[in-house]
Amino acid sequence: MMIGLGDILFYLVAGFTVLGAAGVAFSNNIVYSGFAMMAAFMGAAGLYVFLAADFVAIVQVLVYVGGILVLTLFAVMLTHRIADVSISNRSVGRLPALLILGFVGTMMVQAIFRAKWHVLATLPEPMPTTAGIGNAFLTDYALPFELASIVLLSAMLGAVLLSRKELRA
Amino acid sequence: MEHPIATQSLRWIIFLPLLGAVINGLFGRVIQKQFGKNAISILACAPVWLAFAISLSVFFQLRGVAPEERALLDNVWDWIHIGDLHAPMAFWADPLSATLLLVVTGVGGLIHIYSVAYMHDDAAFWRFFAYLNLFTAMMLTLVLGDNILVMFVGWEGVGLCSFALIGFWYEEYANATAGSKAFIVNRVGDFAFVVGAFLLFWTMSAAGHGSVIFREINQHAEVLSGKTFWGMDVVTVVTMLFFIGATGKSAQIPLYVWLPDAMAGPTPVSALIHAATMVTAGVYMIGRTNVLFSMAPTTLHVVAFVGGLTALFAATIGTAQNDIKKVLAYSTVSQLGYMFLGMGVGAYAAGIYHLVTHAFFKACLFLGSGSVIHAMHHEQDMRKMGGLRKWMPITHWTFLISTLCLTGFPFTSGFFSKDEILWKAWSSENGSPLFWLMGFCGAGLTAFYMFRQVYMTFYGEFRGGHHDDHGQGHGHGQEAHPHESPLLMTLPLAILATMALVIGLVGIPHSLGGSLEFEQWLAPVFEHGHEAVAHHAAHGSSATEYLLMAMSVGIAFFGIFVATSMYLWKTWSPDFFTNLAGGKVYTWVYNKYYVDELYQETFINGTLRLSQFLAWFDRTIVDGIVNGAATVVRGLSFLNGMFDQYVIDGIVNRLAEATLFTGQRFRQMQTGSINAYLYVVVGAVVVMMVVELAWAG
Amino acid sequence: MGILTLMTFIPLLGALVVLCLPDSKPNLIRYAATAFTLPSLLMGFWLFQNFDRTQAGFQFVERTPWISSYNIEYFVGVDGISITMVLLTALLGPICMIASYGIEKAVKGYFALFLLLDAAMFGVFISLDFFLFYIFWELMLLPMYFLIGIWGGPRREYAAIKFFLYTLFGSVLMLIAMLALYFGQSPHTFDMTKLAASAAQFSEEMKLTIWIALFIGFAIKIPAFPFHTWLPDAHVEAPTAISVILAGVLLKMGTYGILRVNFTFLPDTTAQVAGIFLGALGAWNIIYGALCALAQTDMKKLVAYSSVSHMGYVMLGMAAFTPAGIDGAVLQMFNHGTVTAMLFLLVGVLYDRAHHRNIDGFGGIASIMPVYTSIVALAFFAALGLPGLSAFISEVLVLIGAWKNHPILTIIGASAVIFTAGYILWMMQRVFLGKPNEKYLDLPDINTRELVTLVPLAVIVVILGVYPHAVLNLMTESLHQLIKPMAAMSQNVAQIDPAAMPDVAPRGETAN
Amino acid sequence: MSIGLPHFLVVSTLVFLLGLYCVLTRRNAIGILMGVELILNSANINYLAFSRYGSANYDGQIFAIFVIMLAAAEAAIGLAIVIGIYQTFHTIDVEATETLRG
Amino acid sequence: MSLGNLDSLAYIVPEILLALGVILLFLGDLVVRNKQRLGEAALLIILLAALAAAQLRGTTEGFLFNRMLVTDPFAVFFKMLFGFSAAVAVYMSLGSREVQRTSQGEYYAMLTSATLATFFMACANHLLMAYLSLEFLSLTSYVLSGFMRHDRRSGEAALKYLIYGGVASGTMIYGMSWIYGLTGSMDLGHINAALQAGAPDKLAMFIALLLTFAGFGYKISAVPFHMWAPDVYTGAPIPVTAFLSVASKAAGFALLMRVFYPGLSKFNADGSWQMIPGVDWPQLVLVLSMVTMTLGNLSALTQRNLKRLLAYSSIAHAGYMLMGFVVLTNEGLRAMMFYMVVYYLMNMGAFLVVMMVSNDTGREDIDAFRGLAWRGGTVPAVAMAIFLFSLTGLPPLAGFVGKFYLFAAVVKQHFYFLALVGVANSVVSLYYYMRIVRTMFLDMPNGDEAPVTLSMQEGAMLGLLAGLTIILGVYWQPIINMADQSVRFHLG
Repeated sequence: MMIGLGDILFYLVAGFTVLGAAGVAFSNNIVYSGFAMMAAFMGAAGLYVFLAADFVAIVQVLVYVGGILVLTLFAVMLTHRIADVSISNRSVGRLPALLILGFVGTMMVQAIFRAKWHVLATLPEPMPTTAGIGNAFLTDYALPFELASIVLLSAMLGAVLLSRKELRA
Repeated sequence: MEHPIATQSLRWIIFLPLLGAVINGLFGRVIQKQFGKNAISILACAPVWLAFAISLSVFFQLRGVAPEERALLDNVWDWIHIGDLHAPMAFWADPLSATLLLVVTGVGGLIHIYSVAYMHDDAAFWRFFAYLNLFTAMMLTLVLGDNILVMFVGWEGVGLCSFALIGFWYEEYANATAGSKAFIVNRVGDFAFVVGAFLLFWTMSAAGHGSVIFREINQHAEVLSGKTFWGMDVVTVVTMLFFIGATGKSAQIPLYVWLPDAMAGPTPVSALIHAATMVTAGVYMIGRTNVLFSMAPTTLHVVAFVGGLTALFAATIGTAQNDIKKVLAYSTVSQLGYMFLGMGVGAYAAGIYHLVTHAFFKACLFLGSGSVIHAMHHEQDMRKMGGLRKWMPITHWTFLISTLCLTGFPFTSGFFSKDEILWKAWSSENGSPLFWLMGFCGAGLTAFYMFRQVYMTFYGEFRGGHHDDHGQGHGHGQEAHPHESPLLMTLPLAILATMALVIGLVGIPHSLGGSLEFEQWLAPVFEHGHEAVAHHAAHGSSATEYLLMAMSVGIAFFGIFVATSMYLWKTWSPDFFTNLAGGKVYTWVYNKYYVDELYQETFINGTLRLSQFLAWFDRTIVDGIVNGAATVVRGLSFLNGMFDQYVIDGIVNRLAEATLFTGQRFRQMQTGSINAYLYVVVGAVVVMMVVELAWAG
Repeated sequence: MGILTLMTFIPLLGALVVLCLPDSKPNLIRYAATAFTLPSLLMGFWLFQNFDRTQAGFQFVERTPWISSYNIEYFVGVDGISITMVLLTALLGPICMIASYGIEKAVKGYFALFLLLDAAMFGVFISLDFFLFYIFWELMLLPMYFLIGIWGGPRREYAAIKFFLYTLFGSVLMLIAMLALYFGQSPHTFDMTKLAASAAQFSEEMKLTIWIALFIGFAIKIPAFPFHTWLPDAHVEAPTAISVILAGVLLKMGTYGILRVNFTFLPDTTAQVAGIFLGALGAWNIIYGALCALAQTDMKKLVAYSSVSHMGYVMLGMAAFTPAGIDGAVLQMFNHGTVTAMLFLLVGVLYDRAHHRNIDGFGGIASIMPVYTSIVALAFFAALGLPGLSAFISEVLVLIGAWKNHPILTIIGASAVIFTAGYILWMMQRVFLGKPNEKYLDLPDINTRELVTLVPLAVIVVILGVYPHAVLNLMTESLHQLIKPMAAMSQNVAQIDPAAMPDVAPRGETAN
Repeated sequence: MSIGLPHFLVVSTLVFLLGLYCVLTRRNAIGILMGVELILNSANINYLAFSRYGSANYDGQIFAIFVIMLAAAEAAIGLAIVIGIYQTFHTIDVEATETLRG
Repeated sequence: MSLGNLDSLAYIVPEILLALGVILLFLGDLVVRNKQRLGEAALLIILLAALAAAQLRGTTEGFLFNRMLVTDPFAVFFKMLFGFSAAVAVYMSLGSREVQRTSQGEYYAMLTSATLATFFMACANHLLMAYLSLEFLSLTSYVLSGFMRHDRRSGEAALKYLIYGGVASGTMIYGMSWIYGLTGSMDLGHINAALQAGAPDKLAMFIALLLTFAGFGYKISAVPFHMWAPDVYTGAPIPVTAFLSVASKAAGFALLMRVFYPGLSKFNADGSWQMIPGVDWPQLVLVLSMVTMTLGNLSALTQRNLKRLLAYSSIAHAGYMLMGFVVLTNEGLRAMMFYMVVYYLMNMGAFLVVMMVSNDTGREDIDAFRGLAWRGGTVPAVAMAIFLFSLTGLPPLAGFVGKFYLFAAVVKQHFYFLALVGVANSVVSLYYYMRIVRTMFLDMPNGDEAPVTLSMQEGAMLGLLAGLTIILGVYWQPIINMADQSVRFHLG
């Protein structure tokens, strides 16, 4: 494997992701936050590729970037005047949040390096996963898969219900 | 005494008056309405006289057996019997109680009869006799009680009746107060008495002879010797406590204050309860427990000293009183002091002897004063009397006879009994010249104030009609002067006066050629005690006895002389005394040395203040502390609510509530509260981590 | 179905029946409710006749599994300790019903709740399964809360919730202690006759903790200082009959509980550690209650504080560990039940007429209501321990009994005879004596219905004054059995504690 | 040091923390929802990383797919609520809504 | 026993029924005009599901759907509980004015969906199923609580619930990912085996547990994950509040118990549980339990809105139930399960009364209850008093028995301090429950309150719940037996 290049690529993608996330977190304009989130999602998709999860990466791009993000932006726009570009996304209590999260982060990172993770002795070769996943959905994960359909049905109808104008009795 | 004669007669002595009390108490009102006051009188007097008859039979029954077997026991039922605490409802008659029986029923019976006339106009006639009968029953219980607890029933019962009778005219608030005062002061004594009883019982119990029955206590009293309680001799402590109890009941220093106030009751009550019977209960109780007292010389000294002091002290107060009954009241206190003086020097028989003679002449005096008061339409101030001798000869003569007895005029009963005490005070092993001196001075004062009373009441000019500013509207008809009382009142007076004269004959001392029959009669009761006191052959000679006798007669005459010169001949002005030391002495004495005020300020107000403080303490502090938990909880909840309201909702509701859904700013969709909530969550999680780390180390 | 079960559940049945009666006929409800308390009274007589006085153990026992998986049983019975309380409850039931005829508001609810309360009270005294005991114990709270809260005086809400909170606080501690005891033994059991063995397995500290937890639960009910402050409030606000029940029966549950639970389960802790404490609390209660009573201006509050004082005797007597003391304590429970019931009924009579209870607001009532006053006098003199009346016997027994191990406490307690006389006489003087108050000249004297409630109690007060063994005989065997281990142990402690034991006798001579 | 599991975990931790930061500090509902999405993504990175390094099956990947799916559903509902509120109250008088406050 | 997909179908009949019901109701909404009928249909479906669940009692236990689900007495017990509580919620909805003003058809479908979610929560054996069912419940709950779109509070509640739930579930899956990373599996049995095999890193495990607990804690509204509850309970329609406070909470508990007991603790052959070294959750939950009940009760003290008050009370009750959770014994679990049954009865009852009063007066604050007993509402007032006393834990009501078992479990393991905190909280809780009772009985109506009427249906349900509350307070042997038999996890 191209060790050097892979590493650099990883750091790039990882940096992209974290920066995107930081953009979401720190931007004062919600529209900018939205776009930063797209960057984070894309970066995450890249990381998925690194983790040999090609199918998930694609789903990530499709669903997240294509769906959720658009939905979010729609919502932003719907609840604001379209013309109003600089929509506030003010923050409060940044310093305490940073301190608290800094502490949590320290702990977690410490734990990450200390913990004995369940790791395979040898890393399996990256393989296309789509077929395997499809197979799993129809065998081991058949029930969740079916259940998900009902969940989505309910969620969809619920969303419709909540967003449509109320019929006043 | 080990084997008392079983009998069933004693219970009737108590039961009959009790029955009278119950009938009059429950149905008196109806009977009085239906059958008139005469029916009530009969219902009330008959039981007492029947009881007197039984008492006589008891007396003669006892006379009929050998002295050492003179004891009757009437065991009615097992009253309390728990473990070794055995207090049967049992009655016990020995020469001592038989003597008291006769006094109580005899004098009591006379007073009952007297009261029929005296109380005739009172609407609550039935109630009066119910109380009076109940009192008689209780007094008899006290006298006959075979153990401490039964005696205590009588002890408290007479207190109750005293309370009820002092406050008989309760619509006058002062009378009610006097009744309560009597009861409460008595309770102070009772407190000491019961504590003494407990100590006695448990000390004996520890020695295997726990009992509250007098004869068993007497029998095993020796186990007490050498026992200590907190380093003090048990017998001394017990007897001291008993004596404190006695000072309450018998109005001795320091608990005498209730007796003068008790004169608020109807006069027959004063005669019966506060002169002849109840107040002597303390003396009787010492006589009953003489075995213990004899084992405690320290206590005896205290008893004698307190008795002597009271005799003197009360006599001084008596010289300055103007209320006809108050003078007699202080006189009673003083005479009771003599009795205690006698008891205290180990002359139990002398003390009891004086008790008996005093019962007659003091009852007679009170009834006489009642007769005067009756005639004067409830005027009690002697300054408004005078010259009554003319109109009330019988009252006058009987009063004078009793006064002579009381002053110790030679060969009256008072002379014998008082001189016996004074002699013993001087000569007995426990005695001392000091005791004698106190009694001696008291005798002079007694003679003075009694004759002062006689002169103010019966001699000189009548001072009543002139000032009508005090005169309460004479109910019916304008009488020019008081009249002699009816026969029902004068007859008891006459009988009592006669008795007062002749009763002395049973106690003529050896030195005067008598045989001290009374002392011999009581000897079986007191022999134990006398033995314990290491039987004293009088260590003074006959010569001394004669000398002392002469001196006491002398001082009595001196007192009479002073009184006569001041109040009859008017050669001396009483102002000499009233102005002594700029009048201060008189003011002090007149105001009874301010003892009442002192008690009011210290004990009574002190207690009231303490109680008020405690009530406040209870309301605020105790309730506060216990409710404090609740307050803390509510406070926490309040803080919690404040946190919610101001820190969390505040951020929100101010900004978000106003902004989230209002007007143009709705678009900003602020949700501050959620941040705050989430902050709390994450903060809490951090705390948990820290805690966990601390645990993990 | 045994007699005890019937006694307990007939009032409960009555509550249901009363609920079904029509609202429009209040008198029917009143009479029906009274009728449902009468069987218990009759059965009380029967029990009194047939109770075997020579036995220390439990009689009329009924035992059925209830929740078998937890070893909870329906286990009832009476011994000498509880029989007196059962009798007291049976006696006061009908009396309070009759005393409640004046209630006009929501009659049905009142009587139904009252019957429920009645049933619960019986239940507490007959239960021999700790769980069952606890259920009944708590069951009393609910009706009591409503009875005070709905039918009470102006501050009834405060009083009711205060009563409820205090009592619940105590009982939850008891619950924990109960569970600890339950698990102390294998097989786990709530059988009160077996829990002593369970307690014996704990460490000394644990035993003491359990003792205290149980004690607080009971002390609140007694009420012992400093948990007593609910009592004046509850009494002042409660309607007359409820005050009667409260003082007559409920307070006894505290001391009954201590005897039945603390004494039985933890004899050694009781004797070695808690005795002196209990006695001190009792003595303090006696004088504290009396002194507080002295300062009261409300007659009911005065009587309430007098209850605090009188219940102090019970504690002092229990702490004595002597036959006289313990007998006196339980007798005092009974006597206080009758005497204080009378007092509250009497205060109620006056309150019904004058609509206030301010001591200084009367005067000369004796002239206006003579019959009433004479009963008042009887009751109050009984309360101040006049010999010849019932309370004297118990108080004197308590004090005599307590002296042996706690002479100082006895002296303190006995000193209250003065204060007791003080507050009672002072009150009587202010209310009943003196010139009749113009305002109340036309107050009617006590009526027949009120007399019916009072006379039986008065008769009992007098009878027990002259023949206390009528009740004492019932209890002595059980009580002496109960204190036997403690009496032995307390002796040892007393020897160690110099203040607690007079040096009256050398050690060897100490008898019994 | 070659890229390994910890790298991914650290990245995910950072994203997680940034998501949390978002949640904590944002005063805008949509902003907070964005933070939630970041958290979900960080979790997904973890699942995939563990799936890659720790097991030979598709558990982690499938979990991630479900997370994405549910995130979408949640976003849909969340945004529907936001819009629904807006819509409902857009139409009625603003002052009237204030009195509804209980 | 471990079954494949098709063989498993026989064991999820209730779920299938519910799923079909959901679809049926969604479709029915399009064609049926009288929406009440849909409610009745939902009631029927849910009752059928509950009965079907009851039918599963005593049948074989084992893993279903390739270890995705598990069927065991524990699951069956909870399914029945969820079924019956959802049924009561639906029954309440039928009489609720609030619900009648909404799109009822979808409402009942959503409620049925939520019920379905709870059913899956009871039997999830895989972190994925746990997450999926939990999220399913959350999603439907968001919709349900935002259902009254004319009411601003309802929308606000839904939004808060959503955000809170999103954060909590996000945190949870992050924590779950660590568990997955530490054990290499998402199957509870395998996780357990892996944990027992080797001690995982304590810190990492702790963080994972903490983060995971956030999701469950939020569902059961344990402090500090409780803060949505008051707002959501206040804003949601009352039947939904009742459903959330009972079924949703119990589902959270079911999942919690499933994950933390057979998943994260060691089960010994003698029937006792043991903490796996390094997986130290009882300490954590012990503290949370105490804080939860204390804070819940303290906050409830000052509430004037009854739904809000009951929300805090339900938080406190979560604290009580957690007491049984921390002791790591079957007694504790049994006590929790028993408590959930009685909690279901009394809390449903309390909300039912609140709904009745709200229906007639349009208010939910405590003043709406003033003198309730004296203005026609004697029966609801008495029933409410019974429920409140039961919630306090006074005998002879079911709530006492429930608390009794909880305390018993705690005392048995010598957690005296916890028990003390628990009983102290009971006393505190008396105060605010009693405030309602006081208002209903001791205060007199002002005269301006609307009279409260009692319909047959409401009366019947009240009678049923109150009756059961009393009966279970006196004789609860069958229920405790059932709980006893149901403390049985299939461990493979």
